[in-house]
Amino acid sequence: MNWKIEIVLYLLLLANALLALGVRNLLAAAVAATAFTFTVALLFLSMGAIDVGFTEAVVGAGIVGVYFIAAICQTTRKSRD
Amino acid sequence: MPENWIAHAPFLAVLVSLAATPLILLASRRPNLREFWTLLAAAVKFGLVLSLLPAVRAGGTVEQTLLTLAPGISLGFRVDAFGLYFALIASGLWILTSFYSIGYMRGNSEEKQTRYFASFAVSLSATIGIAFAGNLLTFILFYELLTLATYPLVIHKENREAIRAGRQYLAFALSAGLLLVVGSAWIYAQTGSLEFEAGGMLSGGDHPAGMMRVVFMMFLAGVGVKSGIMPLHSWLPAAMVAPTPVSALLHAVAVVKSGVFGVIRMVGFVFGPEAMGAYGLNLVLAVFAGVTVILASLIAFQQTNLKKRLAYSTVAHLSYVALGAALLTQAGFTGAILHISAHATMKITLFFCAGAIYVHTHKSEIGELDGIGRSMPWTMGAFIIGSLGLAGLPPINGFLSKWFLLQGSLDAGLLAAMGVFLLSGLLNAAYFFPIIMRAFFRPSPAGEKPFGEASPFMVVPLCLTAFLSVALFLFPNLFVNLYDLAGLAVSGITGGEGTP
Amino acid sequence: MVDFIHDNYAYWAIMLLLVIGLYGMLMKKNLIKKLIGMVIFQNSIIILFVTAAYKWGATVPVVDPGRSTDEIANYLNPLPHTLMLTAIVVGVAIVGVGFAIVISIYRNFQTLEEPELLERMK
Amino acid sequence: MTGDHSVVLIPVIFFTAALLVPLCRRGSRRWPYWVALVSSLLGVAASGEALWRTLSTGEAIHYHLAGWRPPMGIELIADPLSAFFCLLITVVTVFVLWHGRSLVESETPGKAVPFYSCVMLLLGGLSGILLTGDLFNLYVFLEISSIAGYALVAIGDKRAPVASFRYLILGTIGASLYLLGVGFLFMTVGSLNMGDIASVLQTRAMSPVEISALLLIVLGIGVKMALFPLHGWLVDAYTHASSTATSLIAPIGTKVAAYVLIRALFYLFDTDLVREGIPVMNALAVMGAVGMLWGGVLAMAQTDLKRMLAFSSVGHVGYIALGIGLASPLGFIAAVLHTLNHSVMKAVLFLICGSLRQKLGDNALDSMNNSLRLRMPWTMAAFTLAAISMIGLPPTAGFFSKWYLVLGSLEQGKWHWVIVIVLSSLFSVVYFFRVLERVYLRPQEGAEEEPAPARDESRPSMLAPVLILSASLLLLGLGNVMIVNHLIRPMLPAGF
Repeated sequence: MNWKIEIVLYLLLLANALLALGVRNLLAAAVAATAFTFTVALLFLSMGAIDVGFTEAVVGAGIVGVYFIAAICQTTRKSRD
Repeated sequence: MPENWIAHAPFLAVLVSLAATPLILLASRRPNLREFWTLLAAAVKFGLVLSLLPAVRAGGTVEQTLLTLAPGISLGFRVDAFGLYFALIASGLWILTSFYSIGYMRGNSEEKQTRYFASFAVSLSATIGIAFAGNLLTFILFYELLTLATYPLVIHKENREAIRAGRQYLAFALSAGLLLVVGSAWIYAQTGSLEFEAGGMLSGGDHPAGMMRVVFMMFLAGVGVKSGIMPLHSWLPAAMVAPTPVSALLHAVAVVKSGVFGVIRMVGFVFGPEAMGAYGLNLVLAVFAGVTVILASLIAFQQTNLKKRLAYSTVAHLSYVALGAALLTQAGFTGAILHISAHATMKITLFFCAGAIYVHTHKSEIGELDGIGRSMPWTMGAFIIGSLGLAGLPPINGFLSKWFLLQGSLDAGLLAAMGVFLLSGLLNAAYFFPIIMRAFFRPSPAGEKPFGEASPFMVVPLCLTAFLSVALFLFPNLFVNLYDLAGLAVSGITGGEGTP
Repeated sequence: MVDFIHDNYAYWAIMLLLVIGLYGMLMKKNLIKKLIGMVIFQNSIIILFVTAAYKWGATVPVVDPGRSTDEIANYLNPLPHTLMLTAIVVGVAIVGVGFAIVISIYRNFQTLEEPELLERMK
Repeated sequence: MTGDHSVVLIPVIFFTAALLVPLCRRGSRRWPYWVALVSSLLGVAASGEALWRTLSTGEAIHYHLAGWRPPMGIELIADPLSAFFCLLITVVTVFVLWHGRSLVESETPGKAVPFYSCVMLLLGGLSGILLTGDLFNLYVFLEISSIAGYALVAIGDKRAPVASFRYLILGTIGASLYLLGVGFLFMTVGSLNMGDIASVLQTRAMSPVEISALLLIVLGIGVKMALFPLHGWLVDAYTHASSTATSLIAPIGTKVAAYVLIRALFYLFDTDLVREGIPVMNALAVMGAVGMLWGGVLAMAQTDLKRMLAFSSVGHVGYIALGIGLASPLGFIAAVLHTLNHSVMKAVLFLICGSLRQKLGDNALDSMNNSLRLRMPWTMAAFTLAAISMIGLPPTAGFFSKWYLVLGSLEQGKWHWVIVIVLSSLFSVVYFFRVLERVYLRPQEGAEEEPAPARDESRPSMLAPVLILSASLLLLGLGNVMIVNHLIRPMLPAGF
């Protein structure tokens, strides 16, 4: 509701996105990506889309996070870029 | 009901050899049955074409529409005098060529004979389709079918050379087909119709001049490939690697004649003499054709291989027809149309002779022919008749057509065309004379025994065609009224009185 | 100035996120990084929809006894929200397929880096 | 009774089958196959019935899901265009499944169950795209079919997952761009129902937001359709997927995207505005034309039959785009007719790829020589016919779509398109005759010593669909006027 909070959330989103794409350790990238989706969920809550926010938190952040971890466990943690 | 028969005859005539194709393929293990099918189809086809003669001679046309191909355009046949004229020549000579091929293929124990006879049958189907096509799209349809059907014939030997020739042939012919399609599409967009019209479907209308020229060039290239007009002729001598009856078929009956048939259809029925003259298109055609006549004759002069020499001679003679049509006069058209049949009978004779010599003695170079006339008098006698006719001497039908062509160039006031015809006649004599000299007046090579004539399957057809050439001079209306048909066709195109 | 930021900051941020996501999908060489880019890209589109449905001063689309239900401006449009629920699920499904494929690529070629992958495929 | 529901039945049949296939695995090894085949046959029947009904009444069939009326509820619409495409994809699927019965088992052993499940999911998604009247719903179906498509491609040779991953990335970008476009439209128009939006958009000028929505939708669908600069995913995906998967995806996947493009440009947005206001149509035509040439040139350079056909697909998608880009009735007819023709031609060609792969082990052009004409004469005859149709010689089907395209270009005086069509036809002559020359003429190495190869035709269940489809190319060609007059003309949007 407060646009100042929203701006903070957006900045957090940008930072998380850049971080997720930037770090070389894939596990760290996965954590950043999960943080990104979780921030998105918070943003939805702040915009009154409560149902979307919860779904995003559970499905987006939760399941995608699990996917990432599972995939990285099955493959490798290192990345060149 | 006889009327009903005639209404369906065009389609049946096209269909009969197509229908024979599976039978030929199925009988691949039994040569006698296979050749029986070929001959039967040839005879039935000739009969069907003949059955159309009375109606057309009376000045009418036989029309038949099968189905709609594209909106406003049907797959339709319309047999007019000109189409019937061509169909008669093609189907008549098919019978002879079939007999001859049987002798040739067996004598030479060629492989893949079944494929040969099958493609042959399809080619004839396509040729009759071209002759009877009532509109441009139907014409193109059979034109492309002919391209595909003759491809196996061109590559018959399947060696490197043959495959290269086949590639060249396909590249040229399919590109030409595409240009025809585009040109027809333009005409359709302009006039809303693709029906052939005696006198030209484009004449009378007001069309942009630049576009007319471009489209004319497309059509010229389109039919020019098959009729061997000069920059597009190179596949023709290359296709010489095909077996000889194929050369005979390519050069006298089907492919190249459909090309020049297309030229006359284009001049007389698509653009029309009036529009041709108005836009100066006839001069373009005349220049291309004239240059081809002279250059091809000169090149023929230099060839040492008999079949190659005949091939270049063919290129030259095809352009006679184109040049005759370009004159746009009554006599010019008459000469052009008559030259189709004249050249057909004469050139097929010559190729039959070359093939008979090759099968019998395996000689293909002109230098090897010393004294051969004494061993094979009938064959070489026919050869003399054919070559004299091509040079334009009486009493052979080549004289007749040339006479009209010369008269046509006088009427048109194109003395250059006249010069071309005369010069080419001299060149013809010059390149055929040495062959005859060798055959009859040089001694045979030392140690060679007289080997006698080739198999009657080959000698009889070639004598028949030579006889035909003479007979058609003496009695131009013999058998099938070719002369009258030509007159009817010309009067349709020029709108004047038919027989000059 | 404040007004301008106030009116548009969301769209600017979303555009930036879209570009970042696209960059990740197309330019990153690591396959998992590409998938992360995809997650960012999809989520920013979802944010766009939700932002578009957002109205200042409106409340969640649940009937509030204190507000009139006749006044449309009092409530958010719930339609984009429901749509985005579907979009999130679809997006996750795609990411799931992506991971399955990544794992099978790794089994076949033992690498997740695109240049090495192309090298080993020859 | 079924009359009212046949529209909704089509996707429902396929989604049910997608679930049934894994369930009935326990019954017998053959069950998944039969479930898939029977549901495709049911799909053919249902879409045929829908097509017949909408053509005979002249009205589109509207079905409101769960009874909610649009614009609130979601509606399914079967008009001649969508019903026709439905029939097309289901018929092609029947033939592909018929052909693939033994091939799927032999090429991807042990993966038959996921394979058939994915096929059914793909079909469900595609038929959903065709039938839905709601833009967002279309996105969902698009993604469903894409997921199935990615999975199908991934079930292939060793490199297939890589190709599939690239397909996934690009496909997701495409779908997301489409969703973005839909979002923009939703923001300004406030509806997602196609009819609703059309009634708004066609009465007033478009705002910049709506124009960017249009561009995003065209771009996004362009990726799915493999329009020229966006075709990067197609070639590898087609090459490395299993034979049956390719012969399924190639004929119908890009065509459904073409349908979305037609739907958007001719029905959703104001066609005149799209043609003249913003040069979207021209851009499409240019992309199509460049794609025709590009696909042709690269097809000539390939050494693998399947890859060559994939590039030729890029070229032929260009034909469809060019037809759409002409934005005239003739162009529309050409586009739809070519969709039909190309589906059948490509189905034949890729099915033959499958038959060859079973006999030769691969699709490399190098392994083909003239022993094939003796071993598989019928298959090769079908190949020749399909190749002739691809080149576009009359009276095969391929000629007529080109004919309408040429007429359409000439009608607008656009000679440059005619030149492009001619050139691309020449390219296809080159690349198809390269194959035909090998098959019919190139001698087998060391053929002198070996005896002539015996007849070794593929089994009847693989030969029959190939022969029927290729024979139908002649019928489609000769019957094109009937198709145009009775099927395609009723599809023309009202303004034409």
